[in-house]
Amino acid sequence: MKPAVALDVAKIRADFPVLHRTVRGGRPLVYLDSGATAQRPRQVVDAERSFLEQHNAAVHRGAHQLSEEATDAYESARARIAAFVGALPEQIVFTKNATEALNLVAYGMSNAATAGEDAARFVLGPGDEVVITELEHHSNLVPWQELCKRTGATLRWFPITDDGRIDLSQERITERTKVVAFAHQSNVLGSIAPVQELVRRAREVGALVVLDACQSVPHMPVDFAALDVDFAAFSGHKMLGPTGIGVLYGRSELLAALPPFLTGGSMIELVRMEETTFAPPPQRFEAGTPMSSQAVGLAAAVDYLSGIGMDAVHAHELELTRLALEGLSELPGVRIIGPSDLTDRGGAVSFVVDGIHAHDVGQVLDDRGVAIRVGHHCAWPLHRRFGVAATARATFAVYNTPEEVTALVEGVRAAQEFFGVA
Amino acid sequence: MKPAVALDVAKIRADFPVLHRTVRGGRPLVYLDSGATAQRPRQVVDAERSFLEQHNAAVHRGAHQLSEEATDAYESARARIAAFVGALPEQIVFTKNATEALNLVAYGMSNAATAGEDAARFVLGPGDEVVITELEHHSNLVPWQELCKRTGATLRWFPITDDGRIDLSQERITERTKVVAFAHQSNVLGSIAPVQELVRRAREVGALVVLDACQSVPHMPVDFAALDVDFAAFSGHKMLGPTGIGVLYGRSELLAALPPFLTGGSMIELVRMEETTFAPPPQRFEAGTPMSSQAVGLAAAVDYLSGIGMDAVHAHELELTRLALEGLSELPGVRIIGPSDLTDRGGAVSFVVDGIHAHDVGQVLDDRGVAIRVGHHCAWPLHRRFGVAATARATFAVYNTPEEVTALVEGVRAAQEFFGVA
Amino acid sequence: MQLEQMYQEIILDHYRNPHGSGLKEPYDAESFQINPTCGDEITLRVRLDGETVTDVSHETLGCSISQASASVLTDLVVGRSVGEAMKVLQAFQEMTQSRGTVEPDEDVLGDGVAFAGVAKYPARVKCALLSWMAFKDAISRSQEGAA
Amino acid sequence: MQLEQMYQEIILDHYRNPHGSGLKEPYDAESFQINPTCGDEITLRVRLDGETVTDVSHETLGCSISQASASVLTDLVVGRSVGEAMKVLQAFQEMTQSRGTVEPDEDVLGDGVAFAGVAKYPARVKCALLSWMAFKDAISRSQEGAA
Ligand SMILES: Cc1ncc(COP(=O)(O)O)c(C=O)c1O
Ligand SMILES: Cc1ncc(COP(=O)(O)O)c(C=O)c1O
Repeated sequence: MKPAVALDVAKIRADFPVLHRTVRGGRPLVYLDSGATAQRPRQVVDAERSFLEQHNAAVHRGAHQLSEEATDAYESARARIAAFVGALPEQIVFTKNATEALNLVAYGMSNAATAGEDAARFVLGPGDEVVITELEHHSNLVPWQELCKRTGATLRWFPITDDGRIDLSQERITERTKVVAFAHQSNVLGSIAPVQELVRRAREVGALVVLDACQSVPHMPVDFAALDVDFAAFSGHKMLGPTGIGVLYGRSELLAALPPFLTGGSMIELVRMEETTFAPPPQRFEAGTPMSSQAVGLAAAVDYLSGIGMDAVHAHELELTRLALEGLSELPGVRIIGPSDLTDRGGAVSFVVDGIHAHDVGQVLDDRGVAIRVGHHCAWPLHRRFGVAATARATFAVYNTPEEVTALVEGVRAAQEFFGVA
Repeated sequence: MKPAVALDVAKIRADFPVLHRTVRGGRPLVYLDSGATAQRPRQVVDAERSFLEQHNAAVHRGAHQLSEEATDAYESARARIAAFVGALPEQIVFTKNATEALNLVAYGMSNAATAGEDAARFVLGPGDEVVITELEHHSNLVPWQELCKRTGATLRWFPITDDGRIDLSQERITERTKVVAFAHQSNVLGSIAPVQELVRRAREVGALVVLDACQSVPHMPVDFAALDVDFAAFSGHKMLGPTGIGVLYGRSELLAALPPFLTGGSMIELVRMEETTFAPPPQRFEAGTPMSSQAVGLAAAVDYLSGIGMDAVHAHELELTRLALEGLSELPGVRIIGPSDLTDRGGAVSFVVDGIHAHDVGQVLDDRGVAIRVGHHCAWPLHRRFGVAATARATFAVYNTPEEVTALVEGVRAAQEFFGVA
Repeated sequence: MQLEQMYQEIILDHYRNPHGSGLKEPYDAESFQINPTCGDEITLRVRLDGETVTDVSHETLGCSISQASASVLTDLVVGRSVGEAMKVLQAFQEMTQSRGTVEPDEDVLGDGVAFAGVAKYPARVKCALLSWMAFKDAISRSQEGAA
Repeated sequence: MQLEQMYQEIILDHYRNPHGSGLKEPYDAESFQINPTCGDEITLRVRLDGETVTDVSHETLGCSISQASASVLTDLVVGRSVGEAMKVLQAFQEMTQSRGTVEPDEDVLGDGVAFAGVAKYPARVKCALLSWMAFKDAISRSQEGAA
């Protein structure tokens, strides 16, 4: 699969100052850790800066001109980000990261216990089940464990097949299931979940579907309305945007009924010492002073990605993935953890090297300027499932080149030589 | 009270690009809304930018050079911010804003119910009481209402005297009190709370003290260890730092025992599908990818303020407060809500103008380039206490000048003329 | 000074002598609305005779814009059919939310056209709409009651 | 290539032929430690005779640095008194956490000096310390047991 329109990567790279630095005594940086956090183009940093230099003020709280302008910038950011994922502006809640977004849903559900009639559909208790998968990132796992602890519900999970897919042959979704939560794309395996099938099964039993879209929204066209999920979460920093901002998407009628999570300023309707009522969404879920400049930055990132086109982004990253899978598979003693072909797959390539711990592989690569991630990548149970304590992982973004993939493969070979296993 | 060393405000203003813009058709901006959100000096924006252009990577998650550098920058920021408020680095938890920090404590306490022995001291139930005051910002009010709703505890509050002080003659702290939470400085009245006395009473009955330091840390020297509070919260954006970052301070042994709030990546010790154990503080409370560049920006803000000296900052702002109180009191029909002298007071000056709604006062000022805040300033019960729906509020920062206070007073007079009440 | 754009004489007149001010008995439906950002409040009552709005009364705790708007509303809807009143409401809402892009129709809006200037101040649009939202809510309550 | 700074021959030798590897019976105390960032694990056992560390054995699931470190630890503490072993531990910890500012003392640290290069890679310091933390924990458990 070749990109339909090849990207002008050199031109793109010129927008990312950090990619031009050197590391470890003069080696050009080869950044293959965008799955952890992506780099930011100057357009994003400039957008934040110009917001700060011209319009910074409290949003939704002031009547002076600066505050009007800041509010406009913030709400325009929301609208652009919403459009990017097939949502309406009022379906987009800003959080600090995807982790908060997922916690928001989990806590909203346990708060339903004391929130009256309207929230009854969210109440969980003993006998109810939450279904996830064994490949989840800790951020889409621990919040559900804790929700179960708070409510007495039971956590269940789909196992993972040897080639890194959710094992749908093991049915886990039953009449008891109230929530089905899973990653759109695994941050370790790169495999893309069968969303349609899982949504279908969840709908059959009336369970809510929560999609962890952290690794899909940055890398391919995603339309939450078309996917027909109930909630979805993603993070700004993985998609060329700022840290400190994440997004929760929710279907309108669900957000309207979900009880608040964080409470305080800006999310209220009427406050008395005795009792408080709450604003409609999305404000209900945005307590306190919001991340205004970060929203502006994220909108600039969305504009940047849209300017390239998410189809082109995806095609480019898939081509790099193909090269990496090919190059690494040719090295004896290297084993890919995850699908070895490009079917339903994105650009995270995790692997183990026989006889060398991932940390040591990473160190040799780092010494050559190649930055990858090593460890369990916040998916510890998944690593246990594959019988490994740690993997090395390369992840790609729009600014990576085929030459960088070559540097990765050569670095792994060098590690094998250094440790005498090749 | 004159500043010991007069600040070079012109030099300071040169660091704030936004202060040089004009509004409403060419009028110089007079920004008197720093209590809502402060402006940012270029040192802060530059610090974030240079972090992004040189060191951006996932913190605490990678073994490559960039990630090491990013981790160092993040932890060095924590250490500098800790030193600024008399704390140890491990007593500082980064949140998205002060509102999240206060919610963290409130949710940590309700999570104690299912967290075992170590957390027993945080468990609340029917018969227990949480004591706040009637002047609290919604962010230090609604989280406690909700905590009481979740646990069955009762919320009680100190009333406020006519001159805007916490009425200590009305005892509210009893053997039933488990938490005492109050604002160090009121964001409406400017009055500074009798921390020592409230801490003393809380200690007598073994209650935890939570200090909302949003309006004190940005404006005067604050040392949490010396104040002997258990928890404290403040926000970056009110102290010349970025939005999207706040701080929770906690006494070490309390943070060590408090159950987690947000859960997910980076806050774990050991994760299995069946059960998860958690990292020690501060990591336990920092789930997901943190606000790395914002921490760096906030540390730069702290350096900037320390460079001026918090005593000098406070003296400067008090002098502006004096001028504002004096100027406004001279206008017939203008009533200050809050202490009319400088004793135990900071720079928030709220007022009502007979015969003109605060919105209309604000509009006339805005038309003249003077940005103040109008409304209930997220302290609705306090406004009810004073029998007003809304007040106009001017707040000061280190970049404000006496001439700007004059513009405020003249603007109020102009509003009286415009609406024919003078 | 651009202030006069917002505070047109008509608005100031209505503000000083608001029509419909002071809650009246009897009434068919009542609505209480607040503006959570500033704490402004209105209680508004409607009296209907079949499809005709025969009276509106209100108590408004708010700024000049919200008070004047409630007064203008009273003038515009009393004596009209509910359907006509809703058309006026729609035109008023469109104008104030247009950021100044919609040219107001004086035939429909009467004194309401004076609020065109408010459209340029987004933070004040809610003030201008507060009474209209109360009216809308009261009408739908009266219809629930009737149904 | 700076790699050799970290992976000195001594380290690679210990990694290839780790001393004390494989859990032994009997033992007086055991500690299980993990490195939450990478998932590395160690189980370490100590055997004491009064104040003397008579044996150490461990099972390490980890990188070359953590494995070599466990091996060096075995050499350095076996045969010493607990007090002496704790001094070595302290010196090792100081060196690895110093970012290269502390000059290691070969008389105290023996083969441990080879880990001086690790000090420059903060993300790997935890690897070098994992077995030492396990040792410290096992000793304090053995003392609890004795008390
Ligand atoms: C006294 C006080 N407490 C709490 C807050 C909440 O801070 P934030 O909105 O940054 O969370 C504010 C400011 O809005 C405040 O002034
Ligand atoms: C699949 C997946 N889910 C959730 C997260 C958590 O995102 P964040 O750390 O930005 O909250 C990540 C990234 O760390 C991820 O890759």
